[in-house]
Amino acid sequence: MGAEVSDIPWGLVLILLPLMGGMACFLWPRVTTMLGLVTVFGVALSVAGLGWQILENGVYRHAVGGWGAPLGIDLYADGLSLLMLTATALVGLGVSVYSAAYFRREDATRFWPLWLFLLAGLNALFLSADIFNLYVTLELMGLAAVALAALTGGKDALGGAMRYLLAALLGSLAYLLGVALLYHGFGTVDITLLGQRVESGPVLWAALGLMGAGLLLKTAVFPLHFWLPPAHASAPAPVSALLSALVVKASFYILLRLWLSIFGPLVGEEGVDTLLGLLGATAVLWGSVQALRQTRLKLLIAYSTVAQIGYLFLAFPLAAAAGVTAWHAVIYLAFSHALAKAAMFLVAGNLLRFGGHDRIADLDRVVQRLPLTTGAFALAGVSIMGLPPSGGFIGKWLLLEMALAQGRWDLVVVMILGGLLAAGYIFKVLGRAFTQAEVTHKSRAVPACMEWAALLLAIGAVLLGFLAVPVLSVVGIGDPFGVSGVRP
Amino acid sequence: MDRNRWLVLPLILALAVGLGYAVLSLPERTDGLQKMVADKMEVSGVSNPVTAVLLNFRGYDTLLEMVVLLLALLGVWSLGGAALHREAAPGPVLDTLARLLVPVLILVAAYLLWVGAHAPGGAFQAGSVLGAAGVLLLLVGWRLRPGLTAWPLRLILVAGPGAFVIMAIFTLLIERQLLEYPPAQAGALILLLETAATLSIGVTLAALFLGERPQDKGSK
Amino acid sequence: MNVDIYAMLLLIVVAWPLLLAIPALHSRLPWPHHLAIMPAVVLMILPGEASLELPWLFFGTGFAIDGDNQWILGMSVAIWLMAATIAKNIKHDFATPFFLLTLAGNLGVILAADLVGFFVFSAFMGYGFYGLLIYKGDAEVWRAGRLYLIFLVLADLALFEALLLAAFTMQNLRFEEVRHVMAEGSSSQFYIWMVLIGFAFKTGIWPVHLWLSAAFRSVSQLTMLLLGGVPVTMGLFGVVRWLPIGEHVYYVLGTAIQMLGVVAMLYVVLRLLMPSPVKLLPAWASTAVSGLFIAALGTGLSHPVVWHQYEHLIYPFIAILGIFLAVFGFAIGRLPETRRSPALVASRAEAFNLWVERWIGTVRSWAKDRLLGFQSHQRASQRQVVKQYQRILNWQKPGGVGVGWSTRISLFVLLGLALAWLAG
Amino acid sequence: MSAAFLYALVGMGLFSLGVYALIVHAHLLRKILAINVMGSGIFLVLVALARRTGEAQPDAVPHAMVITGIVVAISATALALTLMLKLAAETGCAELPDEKRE
Amino acid sequence: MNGNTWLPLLVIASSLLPGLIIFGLAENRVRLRIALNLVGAIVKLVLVGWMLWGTSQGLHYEMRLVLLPGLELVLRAGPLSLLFVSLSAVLWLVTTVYAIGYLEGSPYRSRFFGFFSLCVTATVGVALAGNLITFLVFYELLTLATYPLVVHRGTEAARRAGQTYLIYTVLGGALLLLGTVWLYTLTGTLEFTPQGFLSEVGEEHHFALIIIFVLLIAGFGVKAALVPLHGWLPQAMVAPAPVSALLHAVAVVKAGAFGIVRVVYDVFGMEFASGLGVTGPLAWLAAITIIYGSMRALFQDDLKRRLAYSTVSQVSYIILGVAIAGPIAAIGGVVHLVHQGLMKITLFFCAGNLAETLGIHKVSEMNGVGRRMPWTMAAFTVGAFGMIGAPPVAGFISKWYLGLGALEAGQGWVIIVLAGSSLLNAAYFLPILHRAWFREPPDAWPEEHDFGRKETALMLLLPPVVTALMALAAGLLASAPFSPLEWAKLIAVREFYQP
Repeated sequence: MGAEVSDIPWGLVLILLPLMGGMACFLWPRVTTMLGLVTVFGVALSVAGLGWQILENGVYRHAVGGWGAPLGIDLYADGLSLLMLTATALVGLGVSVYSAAYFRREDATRFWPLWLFLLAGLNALFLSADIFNLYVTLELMGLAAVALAALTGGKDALGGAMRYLLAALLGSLAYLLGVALLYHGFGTVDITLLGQRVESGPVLWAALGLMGAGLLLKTAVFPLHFWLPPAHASAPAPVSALLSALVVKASFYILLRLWLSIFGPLVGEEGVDTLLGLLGATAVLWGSVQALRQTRLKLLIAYSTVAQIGYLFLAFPLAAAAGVTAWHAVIYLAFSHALAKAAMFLVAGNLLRFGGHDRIADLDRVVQRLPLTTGAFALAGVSIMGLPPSGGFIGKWLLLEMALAQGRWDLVVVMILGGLLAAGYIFKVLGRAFTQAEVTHKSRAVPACMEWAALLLAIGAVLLGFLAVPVLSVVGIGDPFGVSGVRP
Repeated sequence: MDRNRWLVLPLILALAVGLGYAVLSLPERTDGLQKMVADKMEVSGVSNPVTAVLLNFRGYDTLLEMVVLLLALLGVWSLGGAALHREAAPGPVLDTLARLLVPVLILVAAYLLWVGAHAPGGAFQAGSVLGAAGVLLLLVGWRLRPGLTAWPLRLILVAGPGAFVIMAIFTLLIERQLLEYPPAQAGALILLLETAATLSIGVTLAALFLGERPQDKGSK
Repeated sequence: MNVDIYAMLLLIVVAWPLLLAIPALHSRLPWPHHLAIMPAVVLMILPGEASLELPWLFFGTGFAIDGDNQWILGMSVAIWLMAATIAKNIKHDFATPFFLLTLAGNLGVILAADLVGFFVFSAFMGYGFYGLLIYKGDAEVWRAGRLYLIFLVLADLALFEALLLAAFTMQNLRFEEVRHVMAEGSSSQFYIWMVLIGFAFKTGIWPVHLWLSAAFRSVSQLTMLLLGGVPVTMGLFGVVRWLPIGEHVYYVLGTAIQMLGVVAMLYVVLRLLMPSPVKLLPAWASTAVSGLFIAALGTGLSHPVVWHQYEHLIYPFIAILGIFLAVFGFAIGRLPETRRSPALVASRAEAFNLWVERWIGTVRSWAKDRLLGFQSHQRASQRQVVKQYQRILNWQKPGGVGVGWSTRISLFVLLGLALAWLAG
Repeated sequence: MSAAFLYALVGMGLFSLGVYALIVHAHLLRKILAINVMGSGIFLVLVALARRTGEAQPDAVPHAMVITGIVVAISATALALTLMLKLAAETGCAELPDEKRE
Repeated sequence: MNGNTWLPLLVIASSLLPGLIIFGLAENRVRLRIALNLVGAIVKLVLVGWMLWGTSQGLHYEMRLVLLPGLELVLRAGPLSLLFVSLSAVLWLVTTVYAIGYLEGSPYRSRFFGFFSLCVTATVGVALAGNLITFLVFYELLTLATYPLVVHRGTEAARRAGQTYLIYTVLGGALLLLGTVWLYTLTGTLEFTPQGFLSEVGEEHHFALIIIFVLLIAGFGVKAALVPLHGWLPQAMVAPAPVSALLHAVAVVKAGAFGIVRVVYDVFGMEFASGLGVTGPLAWLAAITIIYGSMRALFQDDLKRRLAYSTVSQVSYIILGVAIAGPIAAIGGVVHLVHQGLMKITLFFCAGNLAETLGIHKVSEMNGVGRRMPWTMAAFTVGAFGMIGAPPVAGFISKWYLGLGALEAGQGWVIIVLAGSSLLNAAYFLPILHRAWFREPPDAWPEEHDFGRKETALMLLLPPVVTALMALAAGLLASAPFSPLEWAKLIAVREFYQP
């Protein structure tokens, strides 16, 4: 039996199961919540199965249709993919449990199929090793995300979703043109093969420009972050959690993969990576300052996402000299941010449900009544601020260490300032938790599972701080950072 | 706005020039994957290379793409539709035209589907034609009978991606490889998939045109 | 065994009144004041010398009784017995703990075998005495008390410095050794000055006699008695114990101190020429006596030989002086109220006190002004900065509204171009 | 320069034109059309350059990609149009909220 | 010899677990909460006692948890750690008793005691930290755990004070993090080692090391309220009395001072730090703080604010002792860590009692209060004399060693600073005592609560009396075995004389 379990192609289950689940939800709307939950649990189990396989046998590769690259499409999972899949599964689980209580019947029938397709898109994206296939998954994910963002209806949500859709389309079209150029230039769309075949030249530069800009737009890097706050702030809370925690990370993942395997080794000295670092630094500062200025909680969290994404890009200028450690830091930051940010948006959802608004200045009436929720926000905040011993701390520690070792004082200052500003906006909210005020308006009860979902995700973000050694050793499977880890 | 236009123009020109430069720097002559496609044509089960790529070599893309289409419909439905169509009675010309064209279109679709195996054509083309027929019908005011809008409609919409997924699982169980058709049955299986896909695509396009979700019997 | 019990008695002499100082205890006992002195009386009656080492107390200290401090002990016991009798008659229950504290301190000072013990118990005595000094408070007494307290703190500081210096120079702080070692030490002059200043403050030696005269003007019989008997004698006793007299010739220093003593006596003579209130007589007496004593000390420092001739007389001298001053003070204190108002002196002392107070007040308000003014100025400038910053930020409104879509796509294109260009 | 490159250049031109239109037009329908023009440009590039095999048969893979791309574009356009209509119904104006200020 | 690896963790868990459970308790489960608190505090005391005994038997308690390759969380029980741990454990018990009495019937007690326990957990963690990163972890936890306590009252003033507190501490934390990481990039280790671990670092990095020193000291200096980083402390006085007591006597302020001790002794090493020339400026800074704090205290009418400025001044004694660079001064500094804790907590307890029983918050309202509450004021008097440095209270011992150490190190100016500070201390404490004991009490107190025959509730009265007695004992029995002074001597020996 054990042998059979290990033979199951878990990677494929990861894609097919949510697809089937989504279609099932579409066909049987009456039991949609149950179908959705079962599917998501199944996906989580499959990630565990895949993880086990990868730990046992190393890198997972599957030639779809038996053709193999370059003719066919390869699925590929190394430590990096596994980590992203794990993050997806964990956040997905939390959000799903939350959503089961959050959405009422009518909304549930709309939410679940879209979310399961989004999950399928994410899983497919993290498993793909083919840049055209990545485009398709990107669109799958993008359309699902837009539809989810528009779920609440109303002016704000629709406007936000529209903006999001246009940005997403612009980004993916730019990416697609880059794919076209790369294919016609080097005759393949498989990442590994491309990595072997590419050579520097106008085609590569143009492709980098197009794909880079497209993915940066989708990742919402400053100054291309404009679509993110309205979209994330006006979506329903679980959707915001998914968008901030996972969707943005997915396009970053593609960018990272492309950089590591295709572009990184070939581009000129200290050009692109400096630019990316600069964008990241600006994003950190700008996003944090904007977050600090917000008067509504969800916008604050959304701008915090802008800032936290900035951190991911600080690794690019450092990677040339520091190699693998820089990417470790990035991966760790992305992972812990996914958990923490999901928790934060869920918290915002709880507060919204309880108090009917998310104006920070009036939160004091709400926060005290939901201690678990407040605790979740605080714990998630610990990770966002990068305070020890959270996952965010490990990431920031690694980044800081490298920046100091390389004498990059500019980045050091940015990171420290970013942390301080983060503390500013986190405590802007938490400070309300202790003001004594009467509850003057009617409030709606918040189901326990909604509170616990947020809390568990936040605890996860903090616990990550203790798991750095195993997690980073898993990430190293398949040597995803080997190619451009150190510039020759 | 106008002021912006002049600022943007040089930027766009630079973009166009850059892209053009990149295109011109491509090699004059290259095979791409054509050789490889040609080599594998015998085992693909079809003789039209595009169909072979779409449904066999890169069938996984097509699977996801069917899902994208379904997803778009889901998105549109979840928005609740805009309901801007006026339910005016069509003129007699349109009515007659529709009566004449729809059967023709369905026939054309069937032909395209069949011919796709060895010549340009295939599920997408056929589906589009089918969709056009649906649009025409919708324009003349034809609606599904309420009894058909719930389960049956959904089943047809899901048929395309569903067939793909089932095929994927089936091949996985048989060949231990996703979407690896047994060479002998490849042609038949592909045709089966294409038929389901055509149906789904046609109906989905029509449904997208309609915009709103057809009223179920049960819900209001 | 016997010796041990005798040595333990040393500890009991000091610890017993301390224990009794707890209100819950002494309020339940009859004659608590007298009871507290009993062990000391016993110690007086039993002849012999003894010492007790207490290594766990502070940095290790001890008590000892020998021929020298027996004199002083005798005098103190006598004075305190008198005081106890007076105190029994006046009902001020909250003065009792202070009485007992001062008593314990006094006995501790006398019996202490080293500098640390002396210092510690003199603190007990000093602060306890403050309570006795002002327990029957009116504004005048408080002013005297305040002066006393200031001088006390200063005195303790000076002595602490001396103590540190001693401890730095030597391991063991026993009196007999201090005298030799400190005389040899390089910083002996500084040490001597510190000791002198410290005890001058404590004792009210001219020119820092202010608190003494202020205190004598206005207090009860009990205090009048103790004022003469306790602080002054203990100060003189301390000076003798602490100073390395008779070891070395400190000619300049000694002469200067001699002069000081002489001037003090002259000053008293001058004051007595002016119309002086009767009530202040004990104060002038003690100032004069301490002046004399200081002059003698100066002589001892400058001419050790002379000192050695009179050394054995010094303790009996202090003892007699103490008794005399106590009795004198007590007697004057019993004089009728009418003969007590010394208009001239009082107005002067008051003027001086007022001057001190006003000066402190001025400094205080100046500091307040400066500090607060500075702060408010700072706040205003901070606000300015914040405003400017907000203005800068306002180019994008929260929620992403403000900069058009077109600008953003342009940025997007620009970014793509930049990436491609940088890559090339 | 072969015909393939000519078409590809036209494709690139279309793409750039689409970007331009996306920037300068405020109306959402125009923006959606601009996106479609961009997509068409890309498809043109893909198909045109597939002709460089020099045989009778062009490269089939880009063709397949284009078909996939078209389906995706249709889906996205459908969603975008519905969104636009909903937004217009909600706000009375088929433009993005921030665009109206300019 | 190795002792039980888990013991340090258990010491931490003994307050963490009750804290977490208390968070979950309903507001009205008073008995259970009290039981949990007391059991936790007593268990911790027992465990610490066990550890003390074991260490004196030569056992070595250490626990490690790998955080990143080369970066470990280490809990270790060394002499310095034990000194601070014992202080925390003892004072926690006392403060818990006090807090139970103080907060009787007030709202949000679960939250209060939960964070209170967390606060102690963090303090014990700080004490047991075996390397800089562990220290940092618990130091930040302390920031987070204390914030809710500062703003506990929920008033506008409390919120503002909390904000100020956060701004200062978070900034400090950032500097600390920066310094730590930088140090790590230079040395590759952060393990606390007697006499430091920097001697291997090359000459070319010495300038960087100086900056790191400044960063670390600034980071810790915020909590230790070194001028000019002290601004948060007086404001934080809006917190309830047990919090102020704990904040000022043990947890926050001491954690900062303890951090500076660690940096100077176990990171840089005394010798190396003097070689860099950084201890001199540190000593000056401490001296300025001592004088400045006392000067400000002089002008405060609010009792707790006066005490707060007094803390600003007194904590720098510790830093001064460390910075003087001599074994005897080191003894003075380290022992003051304990002594100041005992004395200051007494003072704050008393201030709390006055406020709780009679509604007295200001010095000017304290006339004659000694007659109304003799026990409280007796304890207060002991504390105040300790602060002045008058014998026989513990403060005298600290001052003695500081002064002696300064003489030994040839830095006579320190004596002047000490003298000035004592003078100022006397100037702001003695008037209080005078008022309390000798002035006539007013006809009515601002807000009197009736406690029957007793002067106040027993739970409020016992803690200050106990701590005052401890402060007295620490002074009187300074040379007895296991006294704080003896421990401090042990630590100094380890720092200065071991090869």
